[in-house]
Amino acid sequence: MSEARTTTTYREALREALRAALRADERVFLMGEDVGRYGGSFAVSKGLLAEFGEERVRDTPLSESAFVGAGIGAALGGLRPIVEIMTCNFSLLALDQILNNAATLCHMSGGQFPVPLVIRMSTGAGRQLAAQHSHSFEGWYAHIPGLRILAPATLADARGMLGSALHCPDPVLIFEHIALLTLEGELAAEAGDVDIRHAAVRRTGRDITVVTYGASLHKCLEAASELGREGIELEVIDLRTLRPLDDETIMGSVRRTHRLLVVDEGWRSGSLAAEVGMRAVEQAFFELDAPIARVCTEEVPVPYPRHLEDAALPSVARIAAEARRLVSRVP
Amino acid sequence: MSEARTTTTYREALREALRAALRADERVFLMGEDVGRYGGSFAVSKGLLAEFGEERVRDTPLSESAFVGAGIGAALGGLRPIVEIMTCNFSLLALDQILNNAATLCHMSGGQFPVPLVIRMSTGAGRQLAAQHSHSFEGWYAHIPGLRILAPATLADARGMLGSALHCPDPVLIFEHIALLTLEGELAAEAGDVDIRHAAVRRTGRDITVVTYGASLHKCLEAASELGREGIELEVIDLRTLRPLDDETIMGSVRRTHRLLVVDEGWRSGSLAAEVGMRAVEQAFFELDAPIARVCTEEVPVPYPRHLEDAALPSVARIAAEARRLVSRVP
Amino acid sequence: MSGAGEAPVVRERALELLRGMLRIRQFEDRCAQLYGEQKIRGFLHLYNGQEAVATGVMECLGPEDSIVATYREHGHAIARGIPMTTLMAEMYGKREGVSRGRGGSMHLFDAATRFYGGNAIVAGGLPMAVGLALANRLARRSGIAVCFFGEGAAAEGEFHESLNLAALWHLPVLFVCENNLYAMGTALARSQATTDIAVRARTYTLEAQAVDGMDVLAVAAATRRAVASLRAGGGPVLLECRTYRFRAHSMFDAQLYREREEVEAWRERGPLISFTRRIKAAGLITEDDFQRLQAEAEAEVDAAVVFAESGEWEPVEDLGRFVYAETGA
Amino acid sequence: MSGAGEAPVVRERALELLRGMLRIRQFEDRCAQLYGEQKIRGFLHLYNGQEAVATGVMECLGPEDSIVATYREHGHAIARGIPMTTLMAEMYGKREGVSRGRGGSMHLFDAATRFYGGNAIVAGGLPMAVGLALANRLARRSGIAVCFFGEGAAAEGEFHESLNLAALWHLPVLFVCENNLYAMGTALARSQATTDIAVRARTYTLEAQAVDGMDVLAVAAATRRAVASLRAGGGPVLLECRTYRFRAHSMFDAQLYREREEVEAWRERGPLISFTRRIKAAGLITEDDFQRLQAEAEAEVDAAVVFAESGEWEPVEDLGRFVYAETGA
Ligand SMILES: Cc1ncc(C[n+]2csc(CCOP(=O)(O)OP(=O)(O)O)c2C)c(N)n1
Ligand SMILES: Cc1ncc(C[n+]2csc(CCOP(=O)(O)OP(=O)(O)O)c2C)c(N)n1
Ligand SMILES: [Mg+2]
Ligand SMILES: [Mg+2]
Repeated sequence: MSEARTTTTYREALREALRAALRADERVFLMGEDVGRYGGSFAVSKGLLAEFGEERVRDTPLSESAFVGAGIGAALGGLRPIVEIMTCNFSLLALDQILNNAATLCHMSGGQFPVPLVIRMSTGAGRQLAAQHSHSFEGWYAHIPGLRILAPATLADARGMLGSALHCPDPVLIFEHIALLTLEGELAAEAGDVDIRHAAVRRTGRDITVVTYGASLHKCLEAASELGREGIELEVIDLRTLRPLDDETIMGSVRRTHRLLVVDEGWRSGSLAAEVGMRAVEQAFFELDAPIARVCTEEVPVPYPRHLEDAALPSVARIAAEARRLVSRVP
Repeated sequence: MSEARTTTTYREALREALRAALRADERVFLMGEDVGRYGGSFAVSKGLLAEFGEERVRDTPLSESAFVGAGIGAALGGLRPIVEIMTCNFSLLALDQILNNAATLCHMSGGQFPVPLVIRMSTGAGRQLAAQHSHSFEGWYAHIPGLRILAPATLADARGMLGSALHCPDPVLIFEHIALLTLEGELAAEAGDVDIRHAAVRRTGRDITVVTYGASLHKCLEAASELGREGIELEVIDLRTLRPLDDETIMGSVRRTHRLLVVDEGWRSGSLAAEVGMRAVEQAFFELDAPIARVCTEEVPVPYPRHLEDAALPSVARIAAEARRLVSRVP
Repeated sequence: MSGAGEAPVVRERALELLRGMLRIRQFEDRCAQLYGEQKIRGFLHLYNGQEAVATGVMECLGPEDSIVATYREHGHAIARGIPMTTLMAEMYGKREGVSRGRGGSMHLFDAATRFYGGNAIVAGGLPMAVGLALANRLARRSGIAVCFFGEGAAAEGEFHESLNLAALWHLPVLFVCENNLYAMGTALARSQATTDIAVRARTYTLEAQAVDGMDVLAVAAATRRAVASLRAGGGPVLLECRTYRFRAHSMFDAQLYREREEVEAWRERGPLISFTRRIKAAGLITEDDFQRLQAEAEAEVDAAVVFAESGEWEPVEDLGRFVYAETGA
Repeated sequence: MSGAGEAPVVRERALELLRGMLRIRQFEDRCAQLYGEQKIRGFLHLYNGQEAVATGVMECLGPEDSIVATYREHGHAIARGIPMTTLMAEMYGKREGVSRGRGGSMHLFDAATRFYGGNAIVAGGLPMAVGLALANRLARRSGIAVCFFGEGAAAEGEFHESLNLAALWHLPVLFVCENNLYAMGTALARSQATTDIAVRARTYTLEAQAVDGMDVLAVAAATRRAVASLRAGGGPVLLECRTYRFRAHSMFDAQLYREREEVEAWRERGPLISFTRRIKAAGLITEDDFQRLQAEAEAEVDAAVVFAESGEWEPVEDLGRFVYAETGA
């Protein structure tokens, strides 16, 4: 059965997901700073105000805590809010609401009050936006029980994760990477909800398991191509869901390759990479032929100039170098 | 040279540290909710208002973001503020100030604006305060470059870390564990500043390195006594400073014991324990005779009833069990 | 007895309001005692002195309305009609408790009565209430959202953000500020540059009014007007109920920050004393009535304690339940 | 020409103010051009249209005063006296930049002039300004803290908390709200229930005043009064400067949210046009003077670009410097 496919971008896929969600369910509405008249700070929600009106595409004041909390209340009240926090950099202002309310209410109320809320935010560096606008907090948020954390890295996930999140009774945070907005490719015309419980093997390989997600996926795939030409085969796993982690897919791969490299855009200490590595130690220690390695962001507030920003972030070169180092170590 | 010693408590040691700091340096002042008239929510600052007056012991409104930010400004303005956030549970409301300003200004300004600010907060569970009042965020904060994170577990550190923090030009967060406030013991009458760059080996042992900090230290020491009677010798390391980590002390011990157990009160996924474990993998993989293990808080918002709270937190029994499991695994 | 536009105070209503306040008082006094016996643990914030607020407000609400409260919410939960049995079981941390024991004193939740907690982060409930009101508006339901909080909360950024949002969107939220003059040990005048909360609320274009929070009839009258306006599509309303807490902030409070005489003076004006005096004087109830209500409330609390005592502990194996919703995904 | 109690507008002052605004305008226009050439990257928020605010306020400050600004702070930095050379080098990300290149357009810092940034989190600078003022107070120094922010920031909780704290503690802070009517694409009336920022500020017991932010003399006059009051120990003051930004919010803005005619109408009232017209009419300066100032400013910007172009990149090995202070520990 051949599928109709269209050429699209990550940004358009995100927009299409919003449009489809608003069409499919009356309870769904979108709110956030500049999602309406401005069309979204990254033009993701452009056109939606005209199509769905002000009730369902709501511009909010600069009040992150209040409108995220209002999203929680609206979810408790039976709606299916999609709250956009313009970028994850500003989400700290709403963190109390996210952690102490959204993530906690269901358990604390003995199961009475699940919070079916979706919060979308952009994440990541790479556009020279400097220290306060270049954070990657998704791995950090993955520490919080009660949340589900998604990080679409592909067009299909950009298109599909929102719908799946809306069908989930728990609070779901979706981190959309700013460096991927212009990613172009083909997407099935019928694309829709995706499985948000499993990681995806984006490239198979026998030598090293590389676990990553988001924009780093593309860097890892590039490194994999490069190493492929040298005869080193990387298996690249896109976590997709950062909480809860899909240990099975990761460990299955590690048991085959016996080597693990984790790549993420968070600061190194306390990164999600540390968690993935630690789980591999706990679950597959005796399968490992080499120390687990990680490539993360350097432990600095991300600086403005291109050359320093590049040096701070995971790069294809650093990933490839780590991978080479890993295979060169004998058990 | 024999030292005069006095019997004291962790709470009194904290208070004495505040008193000494206020006496030693005119630029030092304390501000926070209820630090003055009320005497501090945990009676730590009791009596200080009477001794130092309202200028230097300042009750603040319930405005965590503003008074933490004001602390940053006051530090930039040449003072040495000690800001008390009543408990770490409320610190999320000030996290933007802590992360985007306090931790970032020095780097972002090219070194022009270090922020010599000390923020104290209580942390931890164990008093049945339920989900919103039982967080242990210190390990999570240790993810943030630019901060120094301290966790006093002993009387000497409760007494000494504040002064050392005030002598440091960087923002320092001190996490005081509520379960330790009544800890009693002897302290040198002359006790004062302590080294805040190194971890401390609190008990030596040849079989397993146990890395921990804060209230968990005492649980680990208890487990160590218990296992000592079974002939299993734990070496217990008190991290003391959670950022930056003292890798040398940790790895030095791991290279001797070849086994590592990490115990912390944060939620397991993304815990500081994962970071410590991952570093051991990176730096001492071939020295390890068994998988690294960790005992952390279960991944639930900490529930109110005693039995469930106990089940959620690291316990002597769980620590001992993990330690036994570790030595029973042969390389 | 009757205020302008207000429900008349006939004998039945007088008894009902008195009963409401007595039940809260008895429950709270028993909680204090049980805390001493270590049956109740953790933080415990009692409502003594403020009974007129919860009782007066709740009288005017319907089942379609949503409630958000704070850690000092026993009174609100009782007034809302949640059975004392399951409330007391929650104080004990038993699985029969309203929150299955997981919440305790600060986190009472009850879906049946739309009681959304029980929030222990000061001002943390205000945005939620705005959202509950938004849901009602978007779903074209008549319910309003009622949010209780202390005057200390008015210093928090979320107070400002929530009032602005509710006013901007013209949402059916009733903000009930229980101004008991202290936030822990900090007197209002020592923490807020403007101490008139109602005046401040008006600058957000909210309707706002200060009410004698010791007078259950005054609270009810103001609430009834507010609710009518909210149901008719009016914008948010704030009631500042001027009241006082008779006991310590929580059970760990030496009360160094206020004089005994001040407490005594307020006790004299207490909601129970003053209302009882008034309805007796009006010939609506007798001392016998009072004694009977008191005895009934006591019996109800006794029964609640028995219920709680005989409750069970949630099995430890179930610790991880409800972190995520159990209703499919 | 002279307002009540205000410095007289003599030729020297007129030239100085005009020069100040022209320098900013020229700098900004060049930045826009350099952004097009990809010499400047990241986010770039230009100050065109608002020049009278920074220029008028800074005229009244001394070296002892501290400044906190936002991501739209080129104008403030220039008016504060930071050399254009090091500012432009910062735009390029060169190590000769004021922040050693690490900050870029949104994060200009300069210890020498007490310029504390450059904050890209909306309202994030307000608490810091309160703290800087507190430091001055506690250290018994005469300096005040001046905090610039947009009207959009007034919706944030930190606005509320900071105004309350400054008022409660009676601190020498001058809050300068540059009300340019839009926060990105959101008009003030669409985001705040009360659009009169000065009125709102007064409810915190601050002195507050709305000023024509297009009129540099009006801004300076109001600032001078405020500064005098602050130095004399008065409580905090808020100036709401009503202004307009002529360009897009940042370089990524299609401006779908406002009409071209609205922009044109405001341009007609622009701070440069109107002030030039006025001082020419008063015979204080001639067209030749204007041309000369313009040429000087252009030359200064040219030189700044040359400086920036010839600057160096911070070595990659130094990436990790300054995360912690280098001055011992
Ligand atoms: C954000 C936050 N900060 C601090 C606290 C600690 N705390 C609990 S109650 C309280 C006082 C609140 O006073 P108020 O709002 O007047 O309510 P009341 O207790 O008088 O009912 C404080 C400071 C908290 N729970 N949350
Ligand atoms: C806390 C926070 N939320 C959102 C943003 C994104 N943002 C940057 S500028 C801006 C508009 C601010 O408007 P205003 O305060 O009026 O200042 P102006 O840009 O008009 O000078 C927004 C929403 C941010 N930087 N910080
Ligand atoms: Mg109060
Ligand atoms: Mg604006």
